[in-house]
Amino acid sequence: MEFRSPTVWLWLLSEALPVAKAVSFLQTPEAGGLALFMGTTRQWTDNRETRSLFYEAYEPMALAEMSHLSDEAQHRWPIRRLCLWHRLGNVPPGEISVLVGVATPHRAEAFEACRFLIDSLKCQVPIWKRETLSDGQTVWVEEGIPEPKPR
Amino acid sequence: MEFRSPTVWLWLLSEALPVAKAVSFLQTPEAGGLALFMGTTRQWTDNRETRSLFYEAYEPMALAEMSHLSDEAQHRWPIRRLCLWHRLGNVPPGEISVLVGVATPHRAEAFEACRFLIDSLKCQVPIWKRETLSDGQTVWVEEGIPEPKPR
Amino acid sequence: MHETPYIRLRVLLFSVLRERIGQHELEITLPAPATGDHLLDYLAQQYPVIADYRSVIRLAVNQTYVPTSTELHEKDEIALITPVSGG
Amino acid sequence: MHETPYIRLRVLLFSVLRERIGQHELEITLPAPATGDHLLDYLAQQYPVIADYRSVIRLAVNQTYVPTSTELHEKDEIALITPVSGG
Repeated sequence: MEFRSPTVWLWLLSEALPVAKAVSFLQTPEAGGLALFMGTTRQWTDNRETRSLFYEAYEPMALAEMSHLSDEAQHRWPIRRLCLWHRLGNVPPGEISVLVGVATPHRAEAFEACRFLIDSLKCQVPIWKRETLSDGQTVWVEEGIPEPKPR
Repeated sequence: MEFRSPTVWLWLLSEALPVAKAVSFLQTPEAGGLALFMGTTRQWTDNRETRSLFYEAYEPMALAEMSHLSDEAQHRWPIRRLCLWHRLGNVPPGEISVLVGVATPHRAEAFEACRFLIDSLKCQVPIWKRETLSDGQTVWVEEGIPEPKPR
Repeated sequence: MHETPYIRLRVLLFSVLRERIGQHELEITLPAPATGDHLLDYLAQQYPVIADYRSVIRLAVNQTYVPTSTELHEKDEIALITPVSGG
Repeated sequence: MHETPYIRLRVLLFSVLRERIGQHELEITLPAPATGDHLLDYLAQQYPVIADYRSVIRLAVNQTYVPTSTELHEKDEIALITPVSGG
């Protein structure tokens, strides 16, 4: 699913994120600073090896929440371009699952808006990840929060 | 001028920055967060129009200072990959003059290290920009700081 | 004619709830009027995994987060949102 | 034999200093021993633009920032760094 205007691009897609396209979209003579955050699948967490991550979304609501976050960011900062993309399905180690990009006149606001968007996305947008460990076991990340009950 | 190791890439170059190469370099299964900042030539500052920016460097020292900043960032944060690139010569509106990228295990440290690097670069690295205005006039940015004396 | 005393609700499941319950959608009939809390109480009795997650489930109606005190209607698109983990 | 009482220094200029002075390098002879402050005093007398920028010029010797009290030597690579504006 996708929403695209001349200044905002929200996207849920099931293949590798085309980062160069995001950068082209974000570049504009109206901006002086462009902050980009990408989340990638990390292979090792202490001694635990992740073979891959699988992302599932409640797609229409995820897009709607991404749109709310985009509106709120635009309300708070002078954003000239905004990208909020999330990959769904399997994401192997080293590959990008999420991309947040903003272009603003000055750099401080680009960092702040980018940080706000990724932090809020992680709290608000209905997307879940299932981790496949090196032994083939799968686990939904944050399953059992706040008090895990072994079953 | 360029310095490149398996984990650090410092570069002063006189052409468009190959952003996709930076992203490929920064992607690693050891990292979970990848923060990228790019500075672009902004066309308008209030009512003043910038036709282009020209960057001049004291190249060997600029590379040495970039290397110090890279060392300091690596000392302070668990950085897995680091890119610090600056374009020299003319940079037209909308194009990228500087690129700072870091990959770390978690996102907070990626943002912090990226912000540290661009803020420090702007204070420390001997690179200067000359602005060409819409009427063809040129001015060295921050010329006359702290007290401009008209000549 | 008088109002029907029951409403039928479609409830969407995702992530761990979908996997443990083995369905991505439930059809539930509740006495009317029914709120999100009534629905969650009922589901927690039927499905132990929903009881386990009850305290952290957020309710979405028509793709918007709502308080669990919200009254539900037959055509609403209801979803149970366990703690999200995108990014 | 006794030590020569003068040293010759090469001073690199950039940005506004290079442009206003019209040279990217100066050859300066100073009585030895000479510090960065001696060099800057001398240059500020010769070049009004250096006097203007004197308070904000940082000194680099062999591509490292140093205090202006640093003693200078003939083979040093000396540069005058006006406020930088990269990025």
